[in-house]
Amino acid sequence: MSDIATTLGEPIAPQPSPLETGRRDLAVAGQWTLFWLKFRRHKLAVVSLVVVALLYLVALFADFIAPFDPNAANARYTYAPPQGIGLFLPDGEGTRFAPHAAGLKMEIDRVAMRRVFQADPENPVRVGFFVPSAPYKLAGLVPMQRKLIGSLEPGKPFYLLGADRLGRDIFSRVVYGARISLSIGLVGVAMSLVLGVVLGGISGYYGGAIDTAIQRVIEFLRSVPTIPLWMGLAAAVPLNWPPVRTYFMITLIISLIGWTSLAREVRGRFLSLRTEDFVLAARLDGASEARVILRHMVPSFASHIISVMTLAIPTMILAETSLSFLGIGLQPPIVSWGVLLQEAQNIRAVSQAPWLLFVPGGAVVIAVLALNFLGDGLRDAADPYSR
Amino acid sequence: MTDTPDAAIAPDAAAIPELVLEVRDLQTHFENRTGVLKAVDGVSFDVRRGRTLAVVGESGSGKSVTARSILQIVDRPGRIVGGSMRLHRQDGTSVDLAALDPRGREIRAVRGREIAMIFQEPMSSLSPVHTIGNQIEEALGVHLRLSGAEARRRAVELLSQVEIPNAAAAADRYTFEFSGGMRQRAMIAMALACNPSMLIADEPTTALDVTTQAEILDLIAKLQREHGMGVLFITHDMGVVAEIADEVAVMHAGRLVETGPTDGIFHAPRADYTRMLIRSARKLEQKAEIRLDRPARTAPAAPLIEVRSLSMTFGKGPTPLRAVDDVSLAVAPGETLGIVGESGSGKTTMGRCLLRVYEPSSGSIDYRRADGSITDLVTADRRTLKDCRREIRMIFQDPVSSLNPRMTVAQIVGEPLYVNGIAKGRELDERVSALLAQVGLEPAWRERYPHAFSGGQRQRIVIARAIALKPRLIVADEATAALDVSLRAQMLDLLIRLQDELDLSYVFISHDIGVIRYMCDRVAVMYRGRIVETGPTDQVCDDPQHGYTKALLSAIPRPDPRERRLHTRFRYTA
Amino acid sequence: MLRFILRRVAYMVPTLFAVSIVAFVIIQLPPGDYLTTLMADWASGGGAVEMGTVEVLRERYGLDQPIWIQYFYWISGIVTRGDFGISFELNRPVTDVIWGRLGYTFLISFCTLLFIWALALPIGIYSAVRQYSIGDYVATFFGFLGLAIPNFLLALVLMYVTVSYFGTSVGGLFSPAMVDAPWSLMKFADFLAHVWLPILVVGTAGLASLIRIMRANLLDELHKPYVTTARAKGVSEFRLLLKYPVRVALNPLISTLGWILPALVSGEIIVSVVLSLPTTGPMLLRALLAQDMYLAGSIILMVSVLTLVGTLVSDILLAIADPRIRFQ
Amino acid sequence: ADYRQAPMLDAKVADGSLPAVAERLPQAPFVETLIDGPGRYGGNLRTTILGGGDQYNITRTIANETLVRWTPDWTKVVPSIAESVDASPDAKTFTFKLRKGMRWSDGAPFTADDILFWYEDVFSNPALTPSKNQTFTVAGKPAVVEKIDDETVVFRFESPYGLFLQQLAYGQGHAPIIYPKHYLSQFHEKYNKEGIPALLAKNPSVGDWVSLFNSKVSPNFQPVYWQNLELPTLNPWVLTVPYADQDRVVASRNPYYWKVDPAGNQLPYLDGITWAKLDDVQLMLLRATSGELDYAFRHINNSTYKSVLYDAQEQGHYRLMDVADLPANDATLILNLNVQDPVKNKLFNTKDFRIALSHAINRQDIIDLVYVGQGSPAQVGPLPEHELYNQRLSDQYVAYDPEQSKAIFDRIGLDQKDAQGFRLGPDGKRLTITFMVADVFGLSYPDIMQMVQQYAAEVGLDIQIRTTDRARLNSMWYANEQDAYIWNCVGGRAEAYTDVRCYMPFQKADIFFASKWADWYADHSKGEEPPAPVREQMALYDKVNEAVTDEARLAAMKVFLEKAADNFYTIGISRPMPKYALINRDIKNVVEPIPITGNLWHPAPTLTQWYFDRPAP
Ligand SMILES: Nc1ncnc2c1ncn2[C@@H]1O[C@H](COP(=O)(O)OP(=O)(O)OP(=O)(O)O)[C@@H](O)[C@H]1O
Ligand SMILES: Nc1ncnc2c1ncn2[C@@H]1O[C@H](COP(=O)(O)OP(=O)(O)OP(=O)(O)O)[C@@H](O)[C@H]1O
Ligand SMILES: [Mg+2]
Ligand SMILES: [Mg+2]
Ligand code: NI
Repeated sequence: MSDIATTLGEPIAPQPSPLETGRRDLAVAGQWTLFWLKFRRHKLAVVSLVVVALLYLVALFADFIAPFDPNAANARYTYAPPQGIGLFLPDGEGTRFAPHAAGLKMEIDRVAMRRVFQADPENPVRVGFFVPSAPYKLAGLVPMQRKLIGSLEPGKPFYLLGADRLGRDIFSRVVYGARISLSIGLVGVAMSLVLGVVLGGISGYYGGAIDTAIQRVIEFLRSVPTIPLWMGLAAAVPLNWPPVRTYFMITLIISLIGWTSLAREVRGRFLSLRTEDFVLAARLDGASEARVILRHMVPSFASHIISVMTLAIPTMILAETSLSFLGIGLQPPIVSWGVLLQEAQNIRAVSQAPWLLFVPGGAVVIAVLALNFLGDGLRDAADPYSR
Repeated sequence: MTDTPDAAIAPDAAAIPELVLEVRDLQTHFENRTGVLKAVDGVSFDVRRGRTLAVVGESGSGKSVTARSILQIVDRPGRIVGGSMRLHRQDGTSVDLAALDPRGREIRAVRGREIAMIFQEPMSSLSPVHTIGNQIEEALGVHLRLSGAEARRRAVELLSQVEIPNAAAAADRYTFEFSGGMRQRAMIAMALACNPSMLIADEPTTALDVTTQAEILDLIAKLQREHGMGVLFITHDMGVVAEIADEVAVMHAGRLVETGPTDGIFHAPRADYTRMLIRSARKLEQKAEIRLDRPARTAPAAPLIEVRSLSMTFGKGPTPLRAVDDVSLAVAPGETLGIVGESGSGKTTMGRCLLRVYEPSSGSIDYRRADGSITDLVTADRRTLKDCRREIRMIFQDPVSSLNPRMTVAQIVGEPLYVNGIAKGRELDERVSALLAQVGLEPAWRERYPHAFSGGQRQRIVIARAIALKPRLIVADEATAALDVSLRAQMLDLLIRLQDELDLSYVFISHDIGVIRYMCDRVAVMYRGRIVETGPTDQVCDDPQHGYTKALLSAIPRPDPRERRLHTRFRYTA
Repeated sequence: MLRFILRRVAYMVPTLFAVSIVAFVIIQLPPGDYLTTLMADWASGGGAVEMGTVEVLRERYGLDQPIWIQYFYWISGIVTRGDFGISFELNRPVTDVIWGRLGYTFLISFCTLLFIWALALPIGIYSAVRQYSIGDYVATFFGFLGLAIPNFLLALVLMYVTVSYFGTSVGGLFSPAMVDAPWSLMKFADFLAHVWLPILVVGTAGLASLIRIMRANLLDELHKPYVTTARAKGVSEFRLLLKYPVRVALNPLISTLGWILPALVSGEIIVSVVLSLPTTGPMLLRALLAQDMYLAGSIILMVSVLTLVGTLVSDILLAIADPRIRFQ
Repeated sequence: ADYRQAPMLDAKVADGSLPAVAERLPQAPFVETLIDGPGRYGGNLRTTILGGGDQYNITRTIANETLVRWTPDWTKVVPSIAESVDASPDAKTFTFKLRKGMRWSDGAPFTADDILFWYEDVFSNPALTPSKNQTFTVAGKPAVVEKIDDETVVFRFESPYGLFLQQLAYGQGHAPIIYPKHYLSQFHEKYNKEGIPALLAKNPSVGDWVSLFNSKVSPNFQPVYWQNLELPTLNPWVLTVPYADQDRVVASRNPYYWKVDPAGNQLPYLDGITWAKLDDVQLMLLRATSGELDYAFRHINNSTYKSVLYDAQEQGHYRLMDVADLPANDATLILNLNVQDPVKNKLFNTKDFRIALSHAINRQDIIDLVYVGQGSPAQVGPLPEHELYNQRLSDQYVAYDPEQSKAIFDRIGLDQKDAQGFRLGPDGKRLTITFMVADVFGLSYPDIMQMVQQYAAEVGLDIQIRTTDRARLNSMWYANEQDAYIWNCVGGRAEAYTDVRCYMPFQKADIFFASKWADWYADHSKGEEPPAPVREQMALYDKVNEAVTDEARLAAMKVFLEKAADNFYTIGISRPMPKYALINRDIKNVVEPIPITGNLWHPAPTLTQWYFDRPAP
């Protein structure tokens, strides 16, 4: 407690803190270590981090993971139910390890206009891992000729999670859908975030006329019902744009409307932070306005921003379903979870093919929950005051 | 009100007054995943009827936790893990508070009814959205089952008892409409609502200036006499202890290091820590030793900064508040100018005007740059102002709020160096380490966040930031108010030494005349925005001219129980 | 207070003008106009489209004029005569057709609001008080489930279940037998039997965010010193909770009250279509699709006005609830 | 004769507010031929329309009264409102004899004056009728109508118009008989110049008498027509709840309806009709499955929903019946031969390009997927069971032959490809055709287009899909902005004579593969002159119109279709399969399958004889 070098002769003893023996690791830890130590304590957040990472890996390596092209239709297996996967097969005297999907028998019922499927236990479909496939480029770069999982008996049905009305593999579609839903959606959220923080920040920091103006704009944007806005703006997007760009544009449009609530909250925080001594101190240190705002003020409500963002992501994914409902969403052949959910939006799917609904629905729920709990964990970890 | 003072508690009674609370081996721990914090570690003491037990000790030593433990209102994850706290009632029964369920009916019956508490932070301890009256009536409703009208009458009565003017109207007002002192008094009224047999007062006067503090202390003493309450009084101000305590308990690091009658503690301390405490308290009674050693100043140099007829008003409309009113003063290079005055007299505002944090409404601030040129800060343009602000630095009144909780100490201290482009990368890191070492902080701790430091350490971080740019003048606003005496003395010494080393001038704002006497060459007394008296420190302290200065000096409690004098103080009415 | 209200009302005027302009512009953005719709209608009847007739009609409806002139006619009609123009498709003045629907819209939005609050507040409080407990996680889970399922899908599934397992008539706000009946207890019961579905569907979407906001706000307040002060007075935990932290935590919620309305109205549009409710939703959607512009513009304008009024009311409520704001 | 009426009218007749049934009927009422036999009065038919914009579903249900009509099996044109009709041998003059004593639904007499009111004051009034309906014009010249006596009117044309009676028998022939003079003349400037200002004052939303008049009645059964409860009609049911803001539309029996069954029972049998106005198809389905609909056809007849409806037949107490909604082709790729882009214009007009695209498509696969194997690969052409069937027209280029397709593309100069393997146009840029797709007719066009997109990609052709709604598609094709779109094509049976829009540029509605040529055909001063083969075909169609006898008409039409096969304008995918409708199990006297087409409305032609075969409650 006494070997501190000072330039001033007799040193002042650092404050004794014998009480704090237990929490020394936290107290002296560097900021990233501290962050990680705290984050790790939030079990659910760690699990969520893994889930989110997995989801992104799936999206990145969709070509490798999905057994089929998401748009490959197959007339024989429209509305085929999920076959699931089994690991062991009876074999002569006992059972042996043989991953397989339950067999399916198909008949056409022409009166009711549908295909009728029956489980066919006699005829399981052998499944293999790292099976050869048509050549493709992984993530658009690495040439590959193998897929993670696939049927070893081509020609037999292989629909892990069922097929849709065109006999397309739902599993593959959900895997590919993750790409759009987990990327462009987030871009929109990020856009709202930037706009919200910047405009809310300006409004709260400078106050006065510019504040009044921004407040009016926000009030105005909030008071226009969103659907006509979407429809009007979406209709103004040129027709000859490729689908992804069109959709990206629409996402931007949604986020142009979505920033307002964040901006209002940010403004409130700024109003109260602006008079805080530490902000004043930063100004007296000679920091520029931008630095004062971004480096000193914004981090103070990082936790709030995180929670707003985690709530915004499902809204974004779902806004896309609403857009599809209105006919202004993604155009085929692009798939996203929103498109899948929209396609499940009919009585036929609800009553006779519920997997069309549960599979993409489950994906959205898992992503939303994981992102939320991850957000919770990040928020707690980012807060130096939390226990 | 109903009970008359008991003969048994008269000060001259030979018999030891009956016990109210008997605390034995209290242990309160904060558990978290990384370990256990033993905030209170085996504390034992007694509180008697009509007597005051003062608890002193450094910041963070467990005083507040002890107090909260008694009512079982320690915040999670705090938990009472051992010991007993026996409450003796006048009907002869007694109950061990430690054994009660913290959410149960029994402990609730004790809280507010038998043991009441005044909290440390009066500003935030009252609900922002309920009227003061409502909050006082609540206790009456809960414990005495008074009807609405009756409770209200009693609440008004209590408010007038604590000398809140126009109590009936005040009861309908909200917390934020009350000044700090009024809030403190409202808290006291609330605590006294049900005539408790014991009062816990946790630093009830830290936020107040000496004159107001004196009044509050008077009030508590009066009520204690009238109701025969036992009082547990937590403070770090040895003067107050000397003034009011019958017994003193000294805490250090979660333990009691010494307990005994007040006189004994002050004049025959046994524990090392107590001795140091008393020594520091005494030391702050006089001029700093370091300053005594300084060579006498030669002919007065041209002033570094000269303020003329500075005024500053808050608010517009018909009754703007003139927070600074026609103030003129000057500071010579290497000199320390003290500003004293009661709370709200405009000291902080004046200090901030010097850096033009607030825009003065009139007057001039002539600042002599290092090259000898003179700049009027009131009219300076942005660039000049920015340059001047590198030379004039500020130490904020409240170290906690002036440190960004989300930046590490290295970032905070390095900020002025970084944004002014003086250093970055490795060099910045080295400079920061050197600065921390200079103010006596372990450079290895620079990656920690401010919350991981004690109050005194935080104060030093603020100082490190202030000296980072090698300033010529530091405006130090109550730089030591939040510290306990021993720390305070160390801190002042540090500032004085820095002054010698860097040839600094200080504008030293404080409401504590002791600190001023210790630290300053000259002193200006502020009262309601005006400077009422200026002069060399010794002259002002020993021979005050203005009535207000006299009142101020007389209200300062001396850290010696043999010199109690509060009841003899002057009152100044303008 | 009065001044505050007056100032806010004065601010509303330019906002409303902006809304009216934007409403008018966005409904014109999609190519074509009402006559395009008319032609599509003709075509779907197997009839020939007489372009001459279309041109004459376009002139008659003033659709051949530049957009600002159309806007000027519309807005000056509103301002000077309270005339919102006519609905081309319904062939009636807009004012005749929207009031009833606005009524139902706000009835449903209001009920939904009550539903959300009635559920979100207790759950949010529980989640905050028992932070990180099983119950907290369960509440979070179901809240987000509601958030993650598209409204119309939920509506569809619920309708399907209701029809398949309970056999009751779904869609609309009344069963066919009750539509014409005058208001009576029976009709009210019938109304309740229908209205729960939209309320539930629209409500679940808003539930999660309100739970999270309540939880976060309350967590901020729960450990404030004034709570401890109250506890030290001997107030019971439950009463304490409601009187102090919940009360303060509610304020931010109150201030967003007015904002929930347009969200509900927007969220309600698609649900109303799926459930065929007599609200503004389907009418607005149809008007937008048909480019029945005065109708669409007027509905948007009305909803905006009510939103602005709602915001004003919530600001006033907030001022009443929070003395710090009242006295500013 | 001895006539009987529905019991619901007895009370009114008894209290004198309604004349006796014999007085309400014309002297010679139309005697309906019953399908099963005499029915029973009573009952209310519950059906549905989809939100706003579906007023044609009302029209198709109850408004099908014309001077002459098609027999329910769609084979012959017979008199209807007219008691008899005479065509002159040169196909220029048509004389209609009306039924004496026939009345509007409010009891006022219906006479030649009403038709003349239409002709003189509506049809010939440029303000009310800026452009003339094609049914009543030939070679750009409108008909001249004359009144002979109260029961006789004559329509005269300048050129031969052999198809006039056929045209008139379709729903679109309603114009002459929807204008009750006694009611509408009050809104007409010519008849009530003084009274109109007062009427306008009462109704501020209309500015002049034309708007006023148009707000009371509308040709083509625009929404206005179904909103005016006062308007007298000749329909079997009259509105009691208008098509407006309410969530349903209700019609109730017309006591003056002029048809009887062979036993002398005044038709219709059904007391009333209720259309639930539902905003969403899924809700329609649910209502159907829960037994809340007695009849439904449009919107729910998507092949996807059939199995849902099939499963719920018992629960919903309905059955699914076949509907002969048999156009020439169910899904047709329509390239815009007048597309503005010069590169595409040249290519689209190359017949080989169209042939190559046609060979690229695996029609059977599409049929298997989307239509569960029902239907057969075919181009646009009259159906095999019809007299106009032309095998070459129907079957040319339907083979799935990607290799041949590629070869043709290569041959016509599309042999350059880009990195992704897509063919470059002559301008060196990737050739991208944007197909507009609307989700209409329950035919899963988006799904079909997605498959077409893949087939095209396989032969190196880049097709982009844009889903849109019908109205936007409309606005595009009227402005000639589309590259291409997918639609169905009429002309599978009798309407091939009158409605040749899939066989020749013939601007009528919703088939636009060459709108500028069609404009030219209608009026040589407009549009763009088509190339010679197209002009020759147009001349052939004029010949069809000149024919007066059925035989001559058939012969001329066959020649015309041969030429259509040569020109090969559009690319058909599938010959239609019968659609289905949902009908209450108790309803009798239903033609099965009901023939339906865009012009031949349903179930109106036989709805008056439908009845519920169940004991009265
Ligand atoms: N809620 C809590 N969670 C964790 N640790 C706590 C909590 N409250 C207090 N402590 C710790 O308990 C110790 C004693 O704190 P306490 O508030 O009793 O100090 P004090 O003596 O009152 O100091 P001061 O004079 O500054 O008020 C400190 O180290 C503090 O950090
Ligand atoms: N931002 C502000 N707006 C309005 N009034 C203010 C503001 N800041 C301070 N005041 C008022 O100005 C007066 C002087 O305040 P100042 O903070 O300078 O007092 P002080 O002498 O520093 O007191 P203390 O010893 O309590 O710190 C007080 O009456 C205070 O209420
Ligand atoms: Mg304390
Ligand atoms: Mg101050
Ligand atoms: Ni120590």
